[in-house]
Parts: sequence; structure tokens; C-alpha cells
Amino acid sequence: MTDLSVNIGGMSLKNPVMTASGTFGYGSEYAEFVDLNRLGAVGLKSITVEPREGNAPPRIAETEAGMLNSIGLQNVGIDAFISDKLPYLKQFDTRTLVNLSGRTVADYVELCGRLDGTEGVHGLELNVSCPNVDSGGMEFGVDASMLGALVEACRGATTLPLIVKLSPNVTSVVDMARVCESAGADGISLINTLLGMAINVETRRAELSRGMGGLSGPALKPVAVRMVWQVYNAVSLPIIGMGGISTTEDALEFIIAGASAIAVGTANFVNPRTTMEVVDGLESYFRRHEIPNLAALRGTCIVG
Amino acid sequence: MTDLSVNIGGMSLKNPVMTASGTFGYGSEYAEFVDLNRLGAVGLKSITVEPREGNAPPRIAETEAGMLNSIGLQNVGIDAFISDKLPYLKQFDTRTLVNLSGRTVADYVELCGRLDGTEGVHGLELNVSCPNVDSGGMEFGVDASMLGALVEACRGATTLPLIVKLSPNVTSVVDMARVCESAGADGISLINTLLGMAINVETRRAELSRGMGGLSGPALKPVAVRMVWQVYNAVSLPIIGMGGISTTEDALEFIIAGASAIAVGTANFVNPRTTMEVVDGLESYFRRHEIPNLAALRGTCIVG
Amino acid sequence: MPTGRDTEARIVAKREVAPNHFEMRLACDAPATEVEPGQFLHLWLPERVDPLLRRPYTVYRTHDDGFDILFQVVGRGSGLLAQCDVGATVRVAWPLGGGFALPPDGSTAIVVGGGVGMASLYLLIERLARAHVPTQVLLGARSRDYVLCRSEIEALGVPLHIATDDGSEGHHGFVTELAATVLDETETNTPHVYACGPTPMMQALTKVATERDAPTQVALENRMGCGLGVCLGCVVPIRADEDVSYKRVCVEGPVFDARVVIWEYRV
Amino acid sequence: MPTGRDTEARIVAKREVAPNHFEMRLACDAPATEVEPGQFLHLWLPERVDPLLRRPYTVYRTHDDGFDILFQVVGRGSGLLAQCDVGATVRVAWPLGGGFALPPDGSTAIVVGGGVGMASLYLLIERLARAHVPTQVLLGARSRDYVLCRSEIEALGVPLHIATDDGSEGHHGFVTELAATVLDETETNTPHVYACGPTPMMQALTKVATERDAPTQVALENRMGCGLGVCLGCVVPIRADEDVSYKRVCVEGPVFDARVVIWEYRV
Ligand SMILES: Cc1cc2nc3c(=O)[nH]c(=O)nc-3n(C[C@H](O)[C@H](O)[C@H](O)COP(=O)(O)OP(=O)(O)OC[C@H]3O[C@@H](n4cnc5c(N)ncnc54)[C@H](O)[C@@H]3O)c2cc1C
Ligand SMILES: Cc1cc2nc3c(=O)[nH]c(=O)nc-3n(C[C@H](O)[C@H](O)[C@H](O)COP(=O)(O)OP(=O)(O)OC[C@H]3O[C@@H](n4cnc5c(N)ncnc54)[C@H](O)[C@@H]3O)c2cc1C
Ligand SMILES: Cc1cc2nc3c(=O)[nH]c(=O)nc-3n(C[C@H](O)[C@H](O)[C@H](O)COP(=O)(O)O)c2cc1C
Ligand SMILES: Cc1cc2nc3c(=O)[nH]c(=O)nc-3n(C[C@H](O)[C@H](O)[C@H](O)COP(=O)(O)O)c2cc1C
Ligand code: FES
Ligand code: FES
Repeated sequence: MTDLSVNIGGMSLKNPVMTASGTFGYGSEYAEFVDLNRLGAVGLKSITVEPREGNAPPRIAETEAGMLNSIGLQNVGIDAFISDKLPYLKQFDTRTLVNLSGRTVADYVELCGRLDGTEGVHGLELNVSCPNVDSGGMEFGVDASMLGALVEACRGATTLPLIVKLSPNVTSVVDMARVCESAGADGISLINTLLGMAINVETRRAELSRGMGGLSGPALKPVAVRMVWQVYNAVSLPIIGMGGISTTEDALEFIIAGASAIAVGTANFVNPRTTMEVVDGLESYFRRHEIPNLAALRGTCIVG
Repeated sequence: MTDLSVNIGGMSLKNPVMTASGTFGYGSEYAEFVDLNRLGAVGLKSITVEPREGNAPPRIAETEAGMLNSIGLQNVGIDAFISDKLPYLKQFDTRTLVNLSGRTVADYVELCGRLDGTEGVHGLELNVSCPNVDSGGMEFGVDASMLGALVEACRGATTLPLIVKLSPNVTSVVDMARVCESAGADGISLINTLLGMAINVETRRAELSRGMGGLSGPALKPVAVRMVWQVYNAVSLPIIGMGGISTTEDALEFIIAGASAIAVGTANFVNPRTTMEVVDGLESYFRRHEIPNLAALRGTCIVG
Repeated sequence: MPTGRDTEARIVAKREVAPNHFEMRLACDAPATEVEPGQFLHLWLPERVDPLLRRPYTVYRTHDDGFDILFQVVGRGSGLLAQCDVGATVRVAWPLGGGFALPPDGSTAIVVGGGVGMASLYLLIERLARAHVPTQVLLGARSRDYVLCRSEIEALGVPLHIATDDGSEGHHGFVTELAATVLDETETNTPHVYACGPTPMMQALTKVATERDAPTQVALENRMGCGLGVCLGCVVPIRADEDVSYKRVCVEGPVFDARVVIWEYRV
Repeated sequence: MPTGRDTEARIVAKREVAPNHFEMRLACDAPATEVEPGQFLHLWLPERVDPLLRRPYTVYRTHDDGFDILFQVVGRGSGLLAQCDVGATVRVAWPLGGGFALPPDGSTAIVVGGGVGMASLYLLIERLARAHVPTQVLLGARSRDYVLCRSEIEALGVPLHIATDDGSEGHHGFVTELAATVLDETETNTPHVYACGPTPMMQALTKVATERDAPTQVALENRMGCGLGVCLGCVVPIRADEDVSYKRVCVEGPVFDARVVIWEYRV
């Protein structure tokens, strides 16, 4: 039998297929389509200390093979998350990766502290790359020294596996990943959305109320695969790869580039069964190619 | 009548429609499809001091709504360019923007010097953003102080309009544009390709011989529009916008975001008449909306 | 509210009912009769990355073996759908969202449609007729060629009043003017108003109806990402007591009480 | 070499000639009779961004009002093309590239095709037959079901030798083995060899033919961007004196002298 299990910085997953933060709600919304027990882990929407209403509409726009979003971290806040959302997920035999977003180091530290030891939480993902709020952590994601300080502070606040989700909107994602490694992170998520913009040429209005938003979907996959490959070759932390994954082949590209696990984002909106199809597809690929386990495929990309 | 003429840092174009470097050869290849007299300007393939053979194949791969290329600046070199390629273009009533690439500041300065005063050359575009050679100028494009020094040196070597073509693979394209402005550039081209990668999952080989390559085409348009908008709001240099332009609406998005001219790249490969269709389309849009000239539309994007 | 399922559906008939407006019959193996008026489906042209996202369409009419949609070609997705041949298959997630609430016993109803907004109202009119609620339908269209569902509504025996922008049929002007007249003429208890159409029309209608104290339900048509309540892309600002909060059109809507919708937003 | 033009072409017939292999007839308003054997067209399914780029196909046969292509479904572009209905229109830029050179008077010819590579050779066989060049065709296929162009070649009266991977027809083994035998049996002057097929086959054939001093022309099928010589994406390393230089398959090819091709590259 093929062994698809994988350990991401202390979080052990039965298979490498996860959901990307903000694209799967809190799990219950997809119960009709997805057997949550068959997911490696559920990545959850960013949580902040206080509830947030998010940005004014319009918040999404479609672009060629992609979409822009500017949700602005609308969420119920940490209290309601723990009391109302987390219980549902506990009934499933899967892992939860709780994504955290904040304005200040203190915000992140508070969130880490609140969740440390909370039953049903298996790992934390620091969102330092949200392009859609003025203080959405994006400044942490593009400034190496701020990032290092943040990760160190969070490291001190939790014993849970600590994943940092990096922004692709940087000159060197490798530098950012190195900083995370030194600061004690257990893994890297790559990538959050690329900053983009679209304009309606009849009304001359930006399609999103805030002008710019985050590009996701198949359009950005080549950028994501490249960043996974670069970081894989530079740091030894496990990588959760994401960005445009819609098919088994897409997931395999990320694994061959160096990802230990992968997350499906925008594709959930298009085909809610994507994650299940990818789990099935990976199983048959590994069988067909007689690859014994994930490590045997990870990072094996041949160049030249 | 609608006046589509525009002046880009001293280079006066009859309309804002150009071709992007490396996607239109030296003009003659498209003569069957395009009336060169109807182009605002022809952007030419990067020229280096010595001829270059370029990278090993495979050099291109298709991605969702985009393509990756890793041509590696294959070109005939400055001498052959002047003697064999330039004469053909002189017969047309259009402008030529000659794109320069080098390993060192001295290379760029030499190229600027050689072309200064050369008949048939109307402007120079510094390619500081080629991701496909080890020394393709990309280090200039991602390091503000190197970029400033390069632009200053080139400024001293030519009186021709000097455009700098920036890399999108940076944390702040605005910082780079500001550096160009201070160093005496006459305009900014935005954007060159995004660094990307694709992997064939059956062979586990990178689709390109060098692994990574430059992503172009509709997929990256939202990133390009965003960068044009950011730079337009930060510097006063004219901007040549490009990245995924395939239709009149795409061209209008860039103009409304702040571009003074636009260039068609990858779309030339798909539909060789794209530039002509965009010229026609702009004329009818300006007529239909009764917009008197380009300046009246440029940068008028409404946000919020 | 039933939760959605995602099924394959086969296009079994297609008809251009007005310029650029198509009625399309979809067959699938799940019964559609449980659909509430105003609920929608999320339609995917499979294996495409362009357009990438699904497109939301109201269930226009139901059959034992599927349903109809009625749509206008406005862009890439609707254009490609209109080009699909009979026999082609698409995927539909349905039924999604919540429907219109029928009025309490003894009420009357006024249904106001603007253009293709009628697609969201026909099933409601059918249910109102079946429940013997005295109902009048007001329909605004560009011109007489764009009057949708005329024969279907007439077949239900429900009175139909038409307003056209160019005066080529019925009232020359806005359907909201017609609504004001009809509301003013109504002498008994206040009728319940139901509406779907372009945002400016619904906004104007809300004013007309609230000035006359008529309870009004509107079906909104915001841009959607997931259609399932997770992306938070489709929200509309809703007044709640002193506060404003963003509600998801795909889950908390698409039908809202018109008085709490904050209309000064863009879709 | 005529320069290309870009015309609309209508699909007027489509036939699955072998599993996953389609023959498609395209009508357009420019005469195709001037096309040289080996020249290709660049085909676009308009208004699509996925696949983004055109796809190159050799002109398989010509007619007064257009031409045929013969293609295998290997991916997204060919898959979509195979799904196109008769009556649909596509755009084709053609004729592109240079063709095969016919051999000097008095020569004989051996044409070696692997799989769908036959699509690039049929027009050549027709011209050789018309020029009365004594010709033999060797055709390699997976199995007898995949033998393409059999009746067309037989209709020309040109002898056809078949090799199949599974031995279901003709020689059990590689077509290159057949080529070696035929070349060795040829007693008169050295025949001219023409080939198109998978790269390993052409590479092996080049060895067989050059060892026997037979002039050999091969048609390459690199990935293409523009098809017009500008993107420099389709290059193949070619030996020139001591040097190696990259030549564009779309302009300097697709037909090359096999002896100067450096085969140790990936397509
Ligand atoms: C719950 C719901 C039910 C709907 N029911 C129907 C129906 O029964 N019949 C019908 O014809 N239409 C209906 N719509 C609108 C329909 O979804 C859009 O017309 C369609 O998505 C446009 O897709 P497109 O690709 O053709 O246009 P695009 O190319 O995406 O856009 C073209 C133009 O349409 C606008 N547009 C895009 N999406 C929407 C949208 N969701 N609503 C309004 N404008 C939009 C764009 O801003 C743009 O100006 C409904 C929408 C919702 C949310
Ligand atoms: C000058 C020329 C003439 C050709 N003539 C014919 C012909 O007459 N009949 C025919 O069936 N095919 C021909 N080909 C090959 C044909 O162009 C490819 O099969 C086609 O482009 C694949 O497109 P796709 O979208 O179906 O595959 P993709 O989804 O793009 O790719 C599927 C697989 O095919 C490979 N592939 C992609 N492009 C090419 C290519 N250009 N050559 C070889 N493999 C490729 C990919 O690497 C991948 O493994 C010709 C190619 C060239 C360059
Ligand atoms: C609508 C939407 C909302 C998102 N919200 C979040 C979020 O709250 N936190 C976060 O870290 N990433 C968020 N993301 C980013 C995704 O998790 C993912 O990194 C990105 O979309 C790339 O993957 P994809 O192309 O598969 O969607 C969001 C993406 C989308 C499309
Ligand atoms: C095949 C190819 C070759 C290119 N060569 C060059 C080059 O030599 N110099 C340069 O500055 N840009 C080069 N570019 C980048 C384009 O000029 C343009 O900036 C980029 O492709 C984005 O535009 P597009 O999406 O319209 O293609 C090349 C692009 C492609 C696709
Ligand atoms: S469309 Fe995603 S939440 Fe409504
Ligand atoms: S395909 Fe562009 S140069 Fe040959």
C-alpha cells in the first residue's frame, strides 16, 4: 500500500491534502461534498482577536484563470471561533490548522496563547501576508526583521506546530523563509495571494472597493510552484504548497517541487469535491508509479 | 476627431499601441499581418553587446492563461542589429524603442553610446529584469542602489528618451520607479515577466531547461495593472503598461490605471493582428465615450 | 432550507425567448420540486479555467426531472452557456440560498420584475397563484420585445401590467411608477411586495413601497465566488438595529427584507 | 517559401480514423495547393485563454478549397479540437515553415513514419508519386489499429511496409529495423530518406541512415510559441561546421537535414 501520511513540523497528517485558509469556511459548509475524515487537514479562515466585519463590497472579481479577493479578514473573532466553530470540527478524524491574523505582535501572541492547549487545534498558521487590510500583517510578511521578531514571539507563546504563511509579494521569498527557520517556525505555507487589480473599463471603477486585492487561482500557479522550489532548496522546513491547485497533476507539481503537503483554495469554490478528487488521484498516481511514500517524490524535480 | 497621440519622455507616438520586447522580432516577421505605419512604436527584442545563442531548449511552456519562457536573450548583437535589422524599420512611419540588456553597467553604457544618434532609433529601453540568464540585468532590477547607478550612467551616455523596464519580482515596484525617476529616466515600462516554474509530473522534469522562466500572458494582467496603478500614483514619469494585453479592454484597463502607452506581448503569438485590433478598438472607445484625448482617460480609475 | 448538492445536468432544450435572452431546460436525476421560489443554482461549465468561477442563476421553473433557467447574455459565462448545444452537460450545485416567504393568509401580493429579474419571480407567482393569493404582476422591460414570461403568467390567470422604457407597450416609463400607482389604488390591506431587477430599480421600488408601508422582499444578484457561504465575497450591508453588518447573499439571501438593505453600495 | 497568412477556416468534416486519432477537413477561402509537403499551419481556437497558444499541425492533404489535418489527441488543445463540431470555425496561420526537398532526378526514396508522424509525410508521398520517384513507405505503429493512411498510400500505388510494436501486423518491432533492412537491400544508388515520428525514432533512424550514407530529411515537432520566427521558443541545436547554433523549427524548419540535428536535447 502507498503511504501518503506526512508530518508537518509535528502535525501528523494521514495524507497531504489540506484546504487553504479562507476558502473552506469552518468545515461544515462543505460537509455535503467532502468527507472531512479523508482530508489530511482543514485549514481555517483567518481569526483575529476581535470580530471583524471586513471590507465593503464588491469584494471579488474574476480575472483570466484567476480571481481577485478583498474580503478584509471578516471573521467571528477568537472567542466565537472557539465556542461556536471549533466544536463541529472535533467530530472528524482530521487535523485543524488555525490561521491567525493580527495588527501587532501582541495580537498574534495573544491568539497563540489562547489556542495553545485548546482541544481540537493541531497547528497554527501565521498569516503575515494578507494584502486586503491596512494592518493585516502584510507588513510583517515583507520586512525580514519584523517577521523574525513576530515568529520568535509566537514561538514563545505556543508549543503547537507553528507554520508561517508567506507573501509572494517580495523580492526574495527565500530570505523570508530563512528568517522563519531561524526564528523557530516549524513549517512554511507558500503562497498567499499575489497583489493585483482589475478595472471595469465602462465605469472606470476598480472592480474591488479597495482597488487592489489578492490574486488566486490557476493563473498564479507557476509563481507558487517556483517559490516552493526555491524555498525547498534553501531551507529544511516542511512546506505546505498552494496557489491554483485544481487537479491531482497540480498537487503533484507542488510535491515534486518540494512541498510536504498541499492546500486547495479557490478550486473549492469551482468544484467543491476537488480535495476528494486530489486524494483519490494521488493514491492512484503513487500506485501507478510504484512510489512507496511521499518523501520519495518530494523535491525530486529534475532540471536541465 | 479623437487624438490618440502621446509623448513618452520625448518620444512622440501617433497612438499609444506598441509591441513588447521579444514578442515582435524586428518588425519584418509581422509585416504580413500588421501595418507597421499604424503602430505607435515598435518595441524590439533585447540587444546585447555581443551576439548571444540563448538557452538550451525547451524554452517555452504553456500554463493556465499564460506561458513561461526562458529564451535567454538570444540575439544578433548590436553590430548586426544596426546593420541588418534596423534598416528595415526605417521605411515605416513609426517609432522604434530599442531594448538593451547587459551584464555590467559598462555593457549598458556601451549600448547606449552606440545607439545615441543612430538614425532610426527613437528611444532606449533598459531591460533590468530578464529572469532568464544568470547575468541578464535582473540583479539591477531588484536592487535599488545598483539600479540608480545604472540609470545614471546610461543617462550620461545618451540623449535619447530613456525608459527603464522594471521587474515585477520585487517587494516594492514603487521604490524602484522612484529610483529611476531620480536617476534621470524619461519613462518606466511595467512589467516584465513574473518568475515562474512548471513541472511535467509524468517525467518529473521542469518544463524549461533552466527550471524557472518568465510568466507572461493574461494570467499576470492583474499584477501588471496593479503595478501601473501604484507607480502612476507615486512618480510622474510616463508609464508604458504591459502584461497580458490581448484586447482593447485590456489596453484600456492599463490606461485607466495610469499608463501613457501600452505594449502587446504574448498576444502577438496568439493573434498576430492584436495590435491593429487594439488601435481600432481604442479609436472607437474614445469616440463612443467622447473622450478628447489620452490624457483625459489616463489614471482616471475610481476606487471605492 | 435544504442544503445544496452538486449534480450533473444535461441541457435538454434551449430557446431564445427575447433578443439575447435564453430559456434553457436542464435535466438531472434529483427532483427539483422541493425548490423554494427565489432559490438559485450555481452553474459550472466543467474543465474550464476561463471563466473560472461558477455562475449563479435562479431556478426559473421546476419539472419532475429537472428545471429551467432563464438568462440574459451579459458577458463571457452567459455567452458560453448560450452557445452550449442541447445534449451538453454542465454541473449545477442547487438548491442554494433561501427563498421568498409567502404572505400571511388573507394578504394580497404585488410582484415587480425588471428585465431578466422575472427569472427569479416566476416560481413565486406560480406558488402565489396556487395558494390563491390575489396577485398582480408588474413587469418593466426595455421594449415590448423584451417582455419575458408573458404567456406563462397569463396562463396562470394572474393580471399582468407592463411598463416599457420606450413606450412600445403598456406604461411608458419605469415599472416603479406603475408600482406606485397600483399601491395607491389598493384600497384594502397593504399588499406584500416582491421584487427582482436591476439595483436602481429595486432601490427606487423600496422607497415607493416603504413610503406606503408595504412589506417588501427583494432578491439580490451580487457577484458570487463559492455560492456556499465560505468565501464571504457576495456580501451586502444590512441594517440591524443601530448597526450595519455584512450578510452573505448566497446563504442569508438572496432574498432580503428590502427595508434593511443598505442600497448605497455597488455590486 | 510563401509567407503565412491568417485565415478563418471552417471544419467541414471530422472522422476518427484510429483510436484517439482524427482526420479533420478545413475549408478556407485561400487555395492550399501551393503548400509544400512538410509545411504546417498554426491553429487557434479563438477567444480562448486556455489553452492560450496556437497548436501547430502539418498540412496533411490539400484541396482546392482548403486542407485536411490528421492529429492525435495528446492533451488539452488537441482534445478540444477533437470535440469541435463540424461547422465550427477556427483560425489558421499557414503555410508556415519550409517543406521537404524532393530528391534529384533518378533517385529513389524511403519514407519512414512513426505513428501520427505520417500526417507530415502523406503530402510528400503524393508528390514523390506524382514525380515518379520510386518510393517505399515504412510505417511504424503501436498495433494494427493505429496504422494511419493505409488506404491513401495504397491508392497512390506506393509500396507500404508496416512494423508494429505488438506484432499485430507486419514486422514485430521498430520501424527503424525495417528501415535498416530496406536500406541494406537497396542495391542501386543510395535512396533519399524522409522521416517524421517520435524523437527517439528519428534519432535511431538518423543513425541507421547515416551509417549507410543515405541523405536524410526529418520533420521536427518542437513546442511552438509564435510559429512565425519571433519568440525563439522552438529552437533546436544544429551543428554548423565546428559550431552549434540554435535554429528555429518554425522558420528554418520544421524539415532539417538529419545529420546536423543534435539529438541529445529534450523537446
Ligand atoms: C442569486 C443570483 C441569481 C441570479 N439569477 C439570474 C437569472 O436567473 N438570470 C440571469 O440572467 N441572471 C441571473 N443572475 C445574474 C447572473 O449570475 C450574471 O448575469 C452572470 O453571472 C454574469 O456572468 P457572465 O460571465 O456572463 O458576465 P461577466 O463577464 O462575469 O460580467 C459581465 C457583466 O455582468 C456583471 N455581472 C457579473 N456577475 C454578475 C452578477 N452576479 N450579477 C449581476 N451582474 C453581474 C459584471 O460586473 C459585468 O459588468 C443571478 C445572480 C445571482 C447572484
Ligand atoms: C511543425 C509541427 C507539426 C506538427 N504536426 C502534427 C500533426 O500533423 N499531427 C499531430 O497529431 N501532431 C502534430 N504536431 C504535434 C502537435 O502540435 C502537438 O501534439 C500538440 O501541439 C499538442 O497540443 P495539446 O494541447 O493537445 O497537448 P498539451 O496539453 O500541450 O501537451 C500534452 C503533451 O504533448 C506534449 N506536446 C505539447 N506540444 C507538443 C509539440 N509541439 N510536439 C510534441 N509534443 C508536444 C507535451 O509536452 C505534453 O506531454 C506537430 C508539431 C509541430 C511543431
Ligand atoms: C476568498 C479568499 C479568501 C482568503 N482568505 C484568506 C485568509 O483569511 N487567510 C489567509 O491566510 N489566506 C486567505 N486566502 C488565501 C488562500 O488561503 C490561498 O493562500 C490563496 O488563495 C492561493 O491558493 P488558491 O490559488 O488555491 O486559492 C484567501 C483566498 C481567497 C480566494
Ligand atoms: C518569448 C518572450 C520573449 C521576451 N523577450 C524579452 C526581451 O528580450 N526583453 C525584454 O525586456 N522583455 C522580453 N519579454 C517580456 C515582454 O516584453 C513583456 O514584458 C512580458 O511578456 C509581459 O507582456 P505580455 O504578457 O503581453 O507578454 C519577452 C516575453 C516573451 C513572452
Ligand atoms: S458566494 Fe461565497 S460566501 Fe457567498
Ligand atoms: S515558434 Fe516562435 S520562433 Fe518558432
